[in-house]
Amino acid sequence: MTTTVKLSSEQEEIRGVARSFLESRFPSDKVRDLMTTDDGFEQDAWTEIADLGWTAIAIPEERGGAGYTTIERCLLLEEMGRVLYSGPFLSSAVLAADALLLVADAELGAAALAAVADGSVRATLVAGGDLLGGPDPVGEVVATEAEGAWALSGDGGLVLDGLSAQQLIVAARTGGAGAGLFAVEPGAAGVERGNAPTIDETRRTATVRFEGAAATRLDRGERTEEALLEVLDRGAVAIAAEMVGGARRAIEMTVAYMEEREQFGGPIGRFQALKHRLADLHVSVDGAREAVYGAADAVESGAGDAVPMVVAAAKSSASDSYAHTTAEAVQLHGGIGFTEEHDIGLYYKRALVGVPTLGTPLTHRGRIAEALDA
Amino acid sequence: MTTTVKLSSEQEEIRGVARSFLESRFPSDKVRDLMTTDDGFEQDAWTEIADLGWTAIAIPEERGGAGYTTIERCLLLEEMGRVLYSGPFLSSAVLAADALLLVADAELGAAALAAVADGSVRATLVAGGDLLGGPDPVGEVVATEAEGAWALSGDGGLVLDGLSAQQLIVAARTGGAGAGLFAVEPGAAGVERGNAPTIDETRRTATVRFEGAAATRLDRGERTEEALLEVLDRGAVAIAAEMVGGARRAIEMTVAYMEEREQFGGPIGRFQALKHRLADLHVSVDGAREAVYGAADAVESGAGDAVPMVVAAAKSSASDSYAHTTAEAVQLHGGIGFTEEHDIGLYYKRALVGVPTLGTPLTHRGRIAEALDA
Amino acid sequence: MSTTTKTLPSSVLGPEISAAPDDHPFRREFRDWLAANSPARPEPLDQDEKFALRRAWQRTLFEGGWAGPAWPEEYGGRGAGPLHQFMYYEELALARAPYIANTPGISLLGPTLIQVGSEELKSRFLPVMLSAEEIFSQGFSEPNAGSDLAAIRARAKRDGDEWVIDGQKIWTTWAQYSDYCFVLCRTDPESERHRGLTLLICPVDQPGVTVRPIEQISGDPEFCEVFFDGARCPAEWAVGGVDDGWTTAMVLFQFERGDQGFTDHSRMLVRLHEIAATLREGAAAGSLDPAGAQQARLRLAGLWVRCQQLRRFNLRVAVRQESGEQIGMEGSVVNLFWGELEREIGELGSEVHGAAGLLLHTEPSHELLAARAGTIHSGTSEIQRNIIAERILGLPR
Amino acid sequence: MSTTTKTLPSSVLGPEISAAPDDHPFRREFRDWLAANSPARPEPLDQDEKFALRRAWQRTLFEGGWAGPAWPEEYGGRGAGPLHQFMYYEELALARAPYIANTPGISLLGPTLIQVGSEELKSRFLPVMLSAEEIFSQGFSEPNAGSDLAAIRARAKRDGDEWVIDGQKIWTTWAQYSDYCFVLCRTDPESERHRGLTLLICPVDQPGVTVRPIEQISGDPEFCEVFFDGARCPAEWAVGGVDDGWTTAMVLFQFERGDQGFTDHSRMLVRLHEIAATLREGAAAGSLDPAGAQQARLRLAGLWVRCQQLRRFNLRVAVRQESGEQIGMEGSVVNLFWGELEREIGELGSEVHGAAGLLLHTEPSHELLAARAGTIHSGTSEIQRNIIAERILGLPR
Repeated sequence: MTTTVKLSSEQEEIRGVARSFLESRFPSDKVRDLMTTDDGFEQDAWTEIADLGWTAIAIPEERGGAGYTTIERCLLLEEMGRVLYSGPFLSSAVLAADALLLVADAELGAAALAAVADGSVRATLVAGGDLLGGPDPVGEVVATEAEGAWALSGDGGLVLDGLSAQQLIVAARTGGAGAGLFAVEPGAAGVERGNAPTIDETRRTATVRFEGAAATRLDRGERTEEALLEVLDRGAVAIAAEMVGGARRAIEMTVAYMEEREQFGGPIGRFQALKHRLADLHVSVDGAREAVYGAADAVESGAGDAVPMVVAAAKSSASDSYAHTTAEAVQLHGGIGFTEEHDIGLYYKRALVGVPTLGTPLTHRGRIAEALDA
Repeated sequence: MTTTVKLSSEQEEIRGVARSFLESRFPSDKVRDLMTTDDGFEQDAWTEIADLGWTAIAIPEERGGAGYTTIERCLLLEEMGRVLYSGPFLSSAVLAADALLLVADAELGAAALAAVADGSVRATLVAGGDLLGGPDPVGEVVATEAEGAWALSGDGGLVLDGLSAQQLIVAARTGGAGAGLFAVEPGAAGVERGNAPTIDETRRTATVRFEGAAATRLDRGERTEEALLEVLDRGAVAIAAEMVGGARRAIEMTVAYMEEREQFGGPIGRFQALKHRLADLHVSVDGAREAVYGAADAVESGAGDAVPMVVAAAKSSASDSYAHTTAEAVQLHGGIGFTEEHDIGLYYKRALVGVPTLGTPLTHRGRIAEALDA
Repeated sequence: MSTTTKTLPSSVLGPEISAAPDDHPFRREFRDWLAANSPARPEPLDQDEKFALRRAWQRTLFEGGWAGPAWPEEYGGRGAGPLHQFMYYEELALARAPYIANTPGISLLGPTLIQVGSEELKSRFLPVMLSAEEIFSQGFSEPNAGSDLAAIRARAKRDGDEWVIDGQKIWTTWAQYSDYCFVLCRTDPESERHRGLTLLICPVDQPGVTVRPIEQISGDPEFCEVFFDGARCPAEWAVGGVDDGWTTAMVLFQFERGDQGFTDHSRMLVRLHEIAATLREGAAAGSLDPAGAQQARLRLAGLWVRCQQLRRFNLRVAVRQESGEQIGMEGSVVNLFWGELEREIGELGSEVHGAAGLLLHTEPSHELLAARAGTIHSGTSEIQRNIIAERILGLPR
Repeated sequence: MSTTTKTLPSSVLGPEISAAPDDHPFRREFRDWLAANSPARPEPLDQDEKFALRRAWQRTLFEGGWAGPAWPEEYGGRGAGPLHQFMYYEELALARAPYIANTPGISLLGPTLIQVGSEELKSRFLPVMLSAEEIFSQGFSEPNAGSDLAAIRARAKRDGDEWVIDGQKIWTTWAQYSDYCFVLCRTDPESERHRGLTLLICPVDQPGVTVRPIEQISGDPEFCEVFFDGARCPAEWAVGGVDDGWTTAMVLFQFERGDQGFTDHSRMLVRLHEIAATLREGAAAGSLDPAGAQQARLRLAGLWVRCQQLRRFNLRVAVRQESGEQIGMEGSVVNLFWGELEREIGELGSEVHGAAGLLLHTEPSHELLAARAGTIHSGTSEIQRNIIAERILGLPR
């Protein structure tokens, strides 16, 4: 009987370790410090994360990883979402790692995967246009081959950690409907990167464009696009887990505020209209969390055709729930809620940018609708 | 300064007369009696309504009417909505009357208009498919001419008061994109009518089909479809006014219930969560009411291109507001709310059937979207 | 609505769940039995006919050994744990089987009797309950004790070896078909609120009991008022302790989100499957305009997502119960979630038929209206929100 | 966002209103003046620049005789009644003119002074207020007196011919640019709640006043904390009666939904017009997928409907005030409606840009975040709902 509706004791332990590590390394003032730095992350913390094995957590042992699954990785991301963890975990240890694992040829991608798995290289995935959420999973980059060498051109869109990444893993069209996966050195000629921060200053984004940039092909052209879709699906579940963690924390913060803030002679938490709204938020986040782990379960048990549907369920419900929960949380915090000084606004902005990342709720519901229509 | 944001004293008087007449003639037990009758209306009350001049209220004096406007007619409908008035006012005095006034040629339609205006004939309009709400304002009926005589064939859809009407006013395609307006005797050969009640048993509906039914053409083929759209627009505003009246009454009933019903040692109206929901309902209905009279103002002042947009605003917001208000009212009445014995459920069902009548909110918002996109 | 009556593939319910896999022997056995035995047709709209069908169907289940699988084997069940029940209800839904007649008995009173009832009560009532020979209804709510159940006023006093019951119950589902009503009464006249209550089993067919069906907005007289006017039952027909009925009621309530709860998501997902078919047909026939059809498809997708969430909630309850955990307040989350979802499915299920979805005495309009009860009975949505806010989130009262 | 800066046709606002027709001489005169004088360009995002633009624009209005049209002519206004104000703000929006700098002065303190102020205060402050020579801010809310305004603790005591003010105010809009802050203080130290308060005009540029701008989630330091630590103002700078400040505040609050309220629907409708243009461009360029664009168009239509409702609410206020009626609690309806609508327009305005709508320090993301204040300041939505439920609907407290 394996299902995440009840975590195993090992999973509970992973979660516990993650929570105490993240709460000690990423308190609010640290997160705010990182918001003001160029790269938005701290190398020391990244090294510790790698040392904890998190960067390899969902990579099978036979591929040099820690041999856990995407379920345990979701637990980490949920905890990261709670503290607004700032760093390249999603871009490198989720998206780039999964691309190297699932899309790249085992041999061609081995070195890059190893470097991403041990955290020595921070990579990011360029695919699917802005924030990996466009209609075409490959995006607008085109690869051309000449004399055995590949070169990339085109707009990679808004890319997570696009400026600080040490390695770009890029999906590109290889003539017609074909697709390929490529490694590009970020400093190479023909790679243009521009800082493009969003309102979520706890996560970095940059524009990435290619103009004939030299690229190393990592796949062998077999089921590349199909595998890329799997990568984006796993990424969607991962960020959905992070969103659920943030949403739960936003509820806790709001409950605490409502217990402490007094108006009209007592805590505002006694007002039933506000209580009922909190109850609805709780149900919504609880449901989103089940959708996330339901998707992770389905991914891990190889549930076939149903996987993209439950992934879409996870990302759409986590997006809706996080955005709504944090908007309500800001409102319920009153004036203090829309000051930059209070952390709740950071969660709100994290939610807003998370919504289109790896596909909007509408896009995902559209996919489900299509599947149900078949 | 003429605007319905503040009713004139004459309008207030019309409303007052309407309220006292309707409250005395259509108390809840009368409405329930009528639900069990074949025709769903009472001839005596209809005669009184005609004697009050209501059946001619929006017909200009030069066409033999009372010379008020659709604004005053909306006031009547709003009051009718409050009491769940059961009878052919909407079908005959609004839809058929407007069709005869606006689509029919003044001469060709004069006799029929006079009969509808003095209430001696109860007519109904067959157009636009089911409940006059389909995508094509003309509907599926086709008219063919042979030796100077017209005959109609095709499905007229679900028709308001289709069984009891003494005269059918039918829109039909006259070959290709042409449209015409026709009078058909309901008892004529080739007219099939079938009782088809909806869950709103306070308003009657029937299916109407034609199989070569003899018809008298009423229009001269000039701007027929354009004029028909105006008729449907006015009908949409009219039913929207009725919906607003019903919604307001539903709020009043709910407030009264919440003041009277005791749980946990006091009236449930003291619970803030319920109060806030009532406040939102009040705002929604207040807004819908302004949309309705805004549309009526625009119709009467000939506001041109903006008219269809504000009509769509009126019908979509009244539909949404009435359906939501009555659903909430049922919920807030608790167990008693979903018994057939309590009147609130009748309002809910009236709302549900009103929503698609003369166009769903989605259809209407689609029209606005198209206009804004231009 | 699609009228095919074949058993549906399990993919209609979503991904395979490894804790309750498609090829689980229990699922397979029941699926095979259902294929051979299920009437697999839509329930009739007429309530009398519907009840008769359910009664017959329960009888069929009973004869096959499939009625009340959660009951211990010694009482005619299969001792099926929560996960088996979860699978049981999923298979019933996929087979589009009817409901059973005796739900208040099988799901509520039966398990309560098994847990706290005397041997006499168990042997007297459990067998006839399981076979649908005798039907049970639940008499808890009163006109002034709805959400506030502790305000109960119906009273019973001892008269020799009998209880004499006076008072009024309301919202008693299908009391008109029942042989017995289990009634929560105040047996200590001096008591207040939660104290001094007793749960009694009272025969319905006696002069002191009057059942008045109340017609619902859906047209069904599904709920009843039950008037007790010197009604009598044997002294020993008290379930659990005398004057300790609140405790007994709490035992009973824990079953309310028990096995019946496991069925909601699968019935709903089967319904969505039917709605999708209607949508396809309507769009193909042109009876739904393209924009409307697209909106409906997106709403359908949103409802499918929520049904998947409900499925996980139910699985969570099953798995946790399986390992001996109490569910407690979490039940309010599921209850609230379910009630609102049921309503919205009813709305979409009517809308995809266009105006025809509102015709009187048809399946879609009936479901639209009947679904409004879900946010009221078994605890209003408002009460659930209070519980979640105060007892789960810890906000002040 | 469309960057054209031409004056828009009145059809952007909806149908012509016969009570305030398009060719009304007042509209025509102002429209012509605006065409010749309005800077008609988007306000800069940088707040200092924005304030400077607004100040300059107010000066331009003042010189043209168009600042504070609602004020009586003797104080430099035009004695424009509510319907003229309604038209005035509609024309400003169509011309895409900036806001003015001195809104708290022109809209709140000015009218209050005119109604209850001494001749000395009127002649001292009204002219400089109108010309934007001196800027005013409103010091009412305190950290523990937000929704519960009567909990005010800031106190002022008489010291010779001066008041000495101690305490803290918060959410004071643009106090950093202001020369004077009008402060509600407790002047009777024994008093509680609504009694014993006085409204004082206090100079900001003095050692006893410290202004701390608070950065908002939008990045703007729009609201400030203002600390009073022995701050002084002349004894005669009390507005209205001493210890009768609650009455004065109520006079001031009636202007809060006054002329400024007439402007929101037209600004919003202009914004929807821009959003529609962005949508068209995005759909044409393929940066929005067709399904997303269609959803956005339907949402836009829904928002347009609500803007039309708001326009009617504002017209209703204007027409009723024109005939001498008090508005009272109806203001809560408008306020609640407006705040939620503003927020949803901000959301759609960002979404139609796709991911680009979330880039830092851009117009769409700024409006998205700034709009969150609308449901909190000038009375939270929750307070408005309380008022509507209790005072309009009459539900028990």
